[in-house]
Amino acid sequence: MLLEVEDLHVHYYTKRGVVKAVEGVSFNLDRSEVMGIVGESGSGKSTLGLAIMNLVPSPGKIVKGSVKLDGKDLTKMSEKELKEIRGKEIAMVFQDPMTSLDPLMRIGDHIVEAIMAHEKISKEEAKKRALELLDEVGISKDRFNDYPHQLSGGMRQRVMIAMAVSLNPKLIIADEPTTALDVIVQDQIMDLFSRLRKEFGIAIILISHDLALELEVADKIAVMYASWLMELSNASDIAREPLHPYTKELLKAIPNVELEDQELLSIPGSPPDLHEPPPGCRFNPRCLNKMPICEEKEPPAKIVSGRFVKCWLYGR
Amino acid sequence: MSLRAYVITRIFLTIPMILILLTLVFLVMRVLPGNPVIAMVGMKASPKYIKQLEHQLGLDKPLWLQYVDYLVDLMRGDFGRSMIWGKRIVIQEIMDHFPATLELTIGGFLVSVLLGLLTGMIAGIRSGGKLDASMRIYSIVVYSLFIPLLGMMLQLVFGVWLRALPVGGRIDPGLEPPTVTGLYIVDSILAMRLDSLLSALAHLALPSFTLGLVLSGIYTRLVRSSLMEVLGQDFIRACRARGLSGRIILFRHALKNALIPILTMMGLQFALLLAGAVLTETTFSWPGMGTFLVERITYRDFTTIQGSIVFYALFVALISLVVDIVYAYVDPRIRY
Amino acid sequence: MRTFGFSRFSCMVKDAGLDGYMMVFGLIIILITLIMAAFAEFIAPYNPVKIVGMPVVPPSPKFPWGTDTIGRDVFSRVVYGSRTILIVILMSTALSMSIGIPLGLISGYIGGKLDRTFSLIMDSIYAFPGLILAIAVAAMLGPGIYNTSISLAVVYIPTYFRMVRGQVLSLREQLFVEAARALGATDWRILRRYIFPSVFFIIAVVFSLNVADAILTEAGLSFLGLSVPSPTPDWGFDLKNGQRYFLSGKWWPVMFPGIMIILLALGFGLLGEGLNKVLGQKEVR
Amino acid sequence: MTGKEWGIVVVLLIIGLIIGYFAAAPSRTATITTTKTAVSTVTVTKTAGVPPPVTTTTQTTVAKKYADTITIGVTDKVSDLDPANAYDFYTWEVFNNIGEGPFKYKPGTTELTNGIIEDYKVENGGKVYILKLRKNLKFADGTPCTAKDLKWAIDRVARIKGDPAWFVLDFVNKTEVVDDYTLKITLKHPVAFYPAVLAVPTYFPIPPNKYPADKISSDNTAGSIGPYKITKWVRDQVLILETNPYYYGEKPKTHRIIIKFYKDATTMRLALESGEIDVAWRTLNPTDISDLKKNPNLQVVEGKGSFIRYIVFNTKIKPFDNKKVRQALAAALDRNAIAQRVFLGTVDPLYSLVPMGMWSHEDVFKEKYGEANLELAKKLLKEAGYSENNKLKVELWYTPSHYGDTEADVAALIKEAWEKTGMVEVTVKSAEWSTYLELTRKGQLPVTLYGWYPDYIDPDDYLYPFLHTSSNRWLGEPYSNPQLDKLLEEAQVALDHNKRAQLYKQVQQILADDSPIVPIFQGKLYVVANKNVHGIVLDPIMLLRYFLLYKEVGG
Amino acid sequence: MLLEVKNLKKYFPVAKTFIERLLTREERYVKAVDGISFSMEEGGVFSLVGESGSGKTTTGKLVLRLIDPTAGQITFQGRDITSLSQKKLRPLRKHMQIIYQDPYASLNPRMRVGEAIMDPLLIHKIAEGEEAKNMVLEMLEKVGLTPPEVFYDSYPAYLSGGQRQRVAIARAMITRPKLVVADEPVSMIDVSLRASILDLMMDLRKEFGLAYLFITHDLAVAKYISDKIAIMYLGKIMEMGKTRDLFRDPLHPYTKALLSAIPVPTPGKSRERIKLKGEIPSAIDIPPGCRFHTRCPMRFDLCDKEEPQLKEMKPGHFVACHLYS
Repeated sequence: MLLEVEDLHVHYYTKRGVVKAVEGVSFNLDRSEVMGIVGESGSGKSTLGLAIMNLVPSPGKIVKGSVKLDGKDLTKMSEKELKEIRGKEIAMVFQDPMTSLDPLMRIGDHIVEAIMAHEKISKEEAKKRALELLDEVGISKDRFNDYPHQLSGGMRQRVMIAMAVSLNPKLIIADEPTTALDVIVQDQIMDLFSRLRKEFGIAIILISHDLALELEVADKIAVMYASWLMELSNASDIAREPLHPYTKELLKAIPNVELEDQELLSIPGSPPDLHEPPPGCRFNPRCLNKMPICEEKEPPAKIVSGRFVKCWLYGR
Repeated sequence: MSLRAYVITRIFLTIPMILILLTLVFLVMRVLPGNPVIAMVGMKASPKYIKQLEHQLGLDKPLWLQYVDYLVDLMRGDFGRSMIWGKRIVIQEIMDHFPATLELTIGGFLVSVLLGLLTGMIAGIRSGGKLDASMRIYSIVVYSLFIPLLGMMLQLVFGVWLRALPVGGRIDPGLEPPTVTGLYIVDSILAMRLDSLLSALAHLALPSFTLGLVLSGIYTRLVRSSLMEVLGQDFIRACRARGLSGRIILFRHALKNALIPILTMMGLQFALLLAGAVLTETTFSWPGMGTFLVERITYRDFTTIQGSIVFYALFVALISLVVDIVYAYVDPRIRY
Repeated sequence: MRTFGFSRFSCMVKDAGLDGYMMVFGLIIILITLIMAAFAEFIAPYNPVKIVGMPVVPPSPKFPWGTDTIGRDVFSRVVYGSRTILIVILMSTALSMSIGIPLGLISGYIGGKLDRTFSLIMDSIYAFPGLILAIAVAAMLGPGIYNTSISLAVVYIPTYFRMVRGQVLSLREQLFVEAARALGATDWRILRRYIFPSVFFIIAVVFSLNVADAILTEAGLSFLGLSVPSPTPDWGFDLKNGQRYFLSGKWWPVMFPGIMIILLALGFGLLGEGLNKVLGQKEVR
Repeated sequence: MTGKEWGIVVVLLIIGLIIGYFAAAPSRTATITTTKTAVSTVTVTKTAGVPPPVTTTTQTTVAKKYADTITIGVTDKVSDLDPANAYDFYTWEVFNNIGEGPFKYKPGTTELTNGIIEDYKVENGGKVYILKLRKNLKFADGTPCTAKDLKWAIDRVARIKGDPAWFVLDFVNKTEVVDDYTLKITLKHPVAFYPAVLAVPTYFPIPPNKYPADKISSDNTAGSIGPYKITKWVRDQVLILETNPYYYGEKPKTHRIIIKFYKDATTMRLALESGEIDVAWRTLNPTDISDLKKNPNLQVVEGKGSFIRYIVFNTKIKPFDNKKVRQALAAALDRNAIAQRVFLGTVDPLYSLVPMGMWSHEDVFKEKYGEANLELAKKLLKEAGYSENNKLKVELWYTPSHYGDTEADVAALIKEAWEKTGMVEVTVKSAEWSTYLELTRKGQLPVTLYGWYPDYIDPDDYLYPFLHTSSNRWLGEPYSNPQLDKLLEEAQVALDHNKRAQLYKQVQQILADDSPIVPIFQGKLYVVANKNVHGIVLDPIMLLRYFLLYKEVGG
Repeated sequence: MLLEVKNLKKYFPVAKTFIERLLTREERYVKAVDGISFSMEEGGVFSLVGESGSGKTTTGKLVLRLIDPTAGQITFQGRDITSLSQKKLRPLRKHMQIIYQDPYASLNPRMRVGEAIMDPLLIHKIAEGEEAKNMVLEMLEKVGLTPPEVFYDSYPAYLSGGQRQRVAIARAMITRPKLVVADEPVSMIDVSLRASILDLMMDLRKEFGLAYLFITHDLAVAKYISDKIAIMYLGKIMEMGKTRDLFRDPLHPYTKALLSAIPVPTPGKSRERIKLKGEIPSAIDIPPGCRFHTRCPMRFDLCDKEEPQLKEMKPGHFVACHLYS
């Protein structure tokens, strides 16, 4: 196992009270595996992504659980040790390529800096590597000295990816990497990801709100709702036979160009306020299969035919 | 657009600004009551002599004609002669006093930037914490300090009680270094005169600290909010995710980005410094433009006041020009 | 309303944390000064312009804050002085607001050449050191409450103008303003119902920050002897008047008016800072 | 921030403090280098005109050690080093030390004596002055000075028409060189006090090769014929004078005089206390003077000044056209309160326009009204039709900075005194100097406070400009009295001293009765100096003679 | 016809600096909309689909005359409104409304929900006082904001994104318009709520008999709701036709590429993929000839020389491509 996340809890300590952003999430990830994390805004998926790198911004804190990369627990590491892991072992690609680059730094220097932060090599060598990487992600070498604002959104995201793979990490966490981009560019970036994965054998965690996208590219998918991991299984299983009522309804709510005369269904109500989450199952106010117990007790995590699900429907 | 073209544009744009200020000065000086000629000759002159002088100075002409004359003279670089006492050439008067103000404002500027940067950085990094709160209160309290009172208290403590620092003047009379720039510190270094340098520094200490302390609050606030904003931005998070060390992130990325918006404010900051310098100079008997201007205003020495204010305007315009050019140079996003 | 209003207020203050407390502290200082000014006759033990003792008598039970350079009661002068500074500040602010705000609204909303002309003029004045401008105008107009107000107003018109204009410009680009236009609202209606209410809150913040600045400028002017004529009690002038005794260790004629200047400026500064957060918070939440 | 970064901050702060300390500390050593002066040996042969030094033990020729340098601090400034344009008190003082005119005052008196002339003759009923110059006159650069040069200097003043040009233009008809050492000046009309005019720096000869003939040369350090010459001049900072080797007269005991220009009195006071300067001269604050009197290391030398302050009523404005009103206000005035409270006794109450110490002075106001005479004031006010219920409304104007920081307090005390009658209500108003002057001239200000520095030392200069109809227009042409006009004109031309004194006494009587102008106080002069400085002479001329100063060194 | 647009153009001049104004007379433009024509029937849903920068939002605003067109003609309900003054347009505005993408920015934060919805009634003097309030409450109920009294007095800040968008819809609908421009109304709404907003819009269409000009980048959403679709690229319509025709038989290479780039929630299903290189060029320097030729996989020599015109291939199905000439 490359990555083992176990019973992870992340809390934000705000003025209005404690927000439990990630609660009891566990999963494993193998080498060169692609896992999708799906959820709506506020479901805790981005926090989960940051928590894996032990990078939760204040006032957030990992309060419980462990994140083990090759058996080393990242949650127990000092900031200095983490520095060695970040970028080198786990890289991250963020949602908005417009703001994820230092506007005052040339794109080439970004990559050089990333390399030199972890490897003791000369600047010339780092620069050579950077040029190769730019080529690798499909950016011409003469843009080495460009500033971020001179690039288009798609190109900036390519730069981010080049930086992410610059040190040959074992895992890339991509947090909504294409949300700000148009579909055609999204398609291109996704192609780039899959190519890099094949070429370098990098595992990828793809965080997105777009279930359709995840179903297309991920091997397995984790569905999150209101800080909870609701379901986790193979992409094909989820597409064919979703277990959790939330997943089911989500699938019905996304339009599919392939289908004729599709009827879209929406989930009634809206996501809960995490300052005052509903008692029992977090999804119960919107659930079509609600049972009395759902309003009282938190559902247990169940393994149903090798698939993870957190719902009372599948018994105690 | 190239930087050079931008600079030229910027220079062109300062012209209307200066013209507006000139007009304002003219209106304030000539339209509001008060007769400079009478002030100039004092109580002992005869009405005939006053008439004659008014004619000599062109004050009996219609207002618009005076305005045209005024502009034409300024365009020719002729600031005229003072109307009182020595009737000295205004430019010369300004050049006698301006270096003192410049030295004080640079001193105040450095103090305020250093203090502001330090406090602002602490507040920005520790945002939300106790240190942040105290730095924020510092910035508000310090800005409310009334310069004369602060100055007088410092004089009392350091000048009278401790006898550690001089309470007024620019340098011990007699130690003036030979004039090259008019800035005593620079001149003493050029002349390799340690005694002059130390004396000038000692005299500069209290006034520039007073001025700098009061204005540092603004920088605290600016640096704090700017740094907080930058630290909250995605690219900082991205830097951390790349495993860069905290120091590199702070100094190479965050601070650089945070200081750019502050740079644009420095032009206006300089105006505040110049205004604060008037009170500082009065409190510390600093022989600069401020004390000079206030003195001449009471005598309604038109030509000198006009000249000084025009000079101030030019100086402010120059500073904002320089700031903008530096800004354009530093920030790659700005390509006009 | 009564208790509800207060509890909501205290709730807002608590929510704003430090800013809330700063605002309350500022309000308290301002309130005390206002009370001083309103009830000066009852608070001050002596007539502020009458000589009641020997010159520069140190603070004592008879003269709690001592006497000034010619033997007037410092405490009474400070109490009455609050009146002078508040009146000047109030008048000048009213004046600069009543010119700066409408001009800024019009200039920002109409845009084009008019806007460019106004902005150029206002920016030029704004870029010029304020106190120096105030000194020039004050010296030319001569001393007096009205003249001082005018010279302060001249300095602060551009502040209100720029702030309102900037706000209008950014609001004009807001979607909800375009939405209002799409609904068929007239320009006047948009200005009144959609733009001004948002500008108004900013004005409240800028007002208090600006008043803090104006207090210091007024004090500066009177320190330079360019404000109201003696013997009207005036903090800045009293401070200047006492200066010749200060370094001999006779601090009271200087210290008390000086501290009041700082406190009052601080009060408005804190209020503005707090308002900024409290009002801003309301907007987004 | 990590611990390491905190460490760096602390280290930087410490370095800053160290630098600050060194920056601060050596300013005192620097001061010492200027005050610890070289000592020169001067042989004292004669002590005429100078009070004998206290420490002189023998009259025989003894080598005495005098300090080479004396440092004087002033808050005044030198406006213009061209006598054709210099017209302020302090600049004239400097000129009196670096130059000399045909006449000069004997130190300690208001008595005129010969300056650069050996002798003079008055001819044609006071219209022609024939001046006989000394033979050995040389300018500071060594070039000889002859009658031609003096004529050139006087004609130049007339040509340039600078501020003090009226000293020449109003009096002189023509100047003629009779021979190398004889100059003949023909006046437009006889003037009794012309020798006093001939003592002003406007009449000082200047080297024609150093000054342009028809342009003002404001920063000229060429100087004139005097005991000192200028060796260094930094405007508003420092002026250094050294003995002029070509001076015809006695060589000063102190070789070098350094004048430091301070921006304010407090700084100067601290400089005196710290030993940075030996002498603090014009003008210390009253507070500082009373503080310094307690300092055992210092001496405070006091002298009568010729500077006077007074109240002007505009007699064209109601109700001040009423003599009774003016008299009442004159009677109620409390001069002692002002002198004591505001000036801590550093000025003297004055009861005439002619200052105390000048010939013909009489305390006319004191005799007529007494001091703070509320009973008389009330009586007069009642006669003028005022009462507690129908108060006299007075608008009192002052100007805030021209006469110093104390002016507001002076106005406040006048208000206080007048309102004590219970029948007067005073509104105090102020205007900046130029507006103040202009409004006065236009006759718009009813009651104003003014001050007067004399141009030449003669009662005429204290009476004619105020009271003569042709001359007091600067007060808004307020007051005119044909009887006074006649008396003043008569006194101007009368050559007999006693006759003039008689006339001026009469004038003062009428002044007190009419009270268009009410004197308040007369300035005193103060020099505060280190105890070891000698030769400080203060007289109504108000000039400090640097060439008399000396400081003994060693045993 | 409810709306007819003929050869509509909008060029935004590129801001020039002082020096440029001195040195050159040449004006440069962002050609946001570069000659498009289409028509809409009453009660229909017409979708404009394109990537960001294709000019679809500009078209929406032009149709409502929120910005002034550079050239072309807009006919609304048979009346030429192209050059009507804003004053004369105002009464027409109750018939044409807009719903924006961003529900957070399109509502005045300082206005209560009730006031915001009532404002159009007051502007057009349709109702006031009690009557207006009742109409607002009724509308709130209709858009699913119940209980309406609670929402009436609430500020937008206290509502969720979905609720705000409902308020925006209510505000647009209260004057019973004939045409509503919906500019990406669901792209900022959570996935689970999108369908409900779309459904609400469709319900209201039926009830009031209004037409939507629906602007979106999401072909799947467009397919779900519209009768007719136009694909825009760099300010021009590339292909336009009935929804069914367009999806069954896309003609333009760009349409095909767009379709194939959309992720489909069926893993493992292999589709015909047409991959495009690069990104949409700047609207300042529009490529000569066919503006799509720089990225077109089917490009041939004519493409960079001549601009293809929109041609009717089948009844109601138009395409602008040299492949079909």
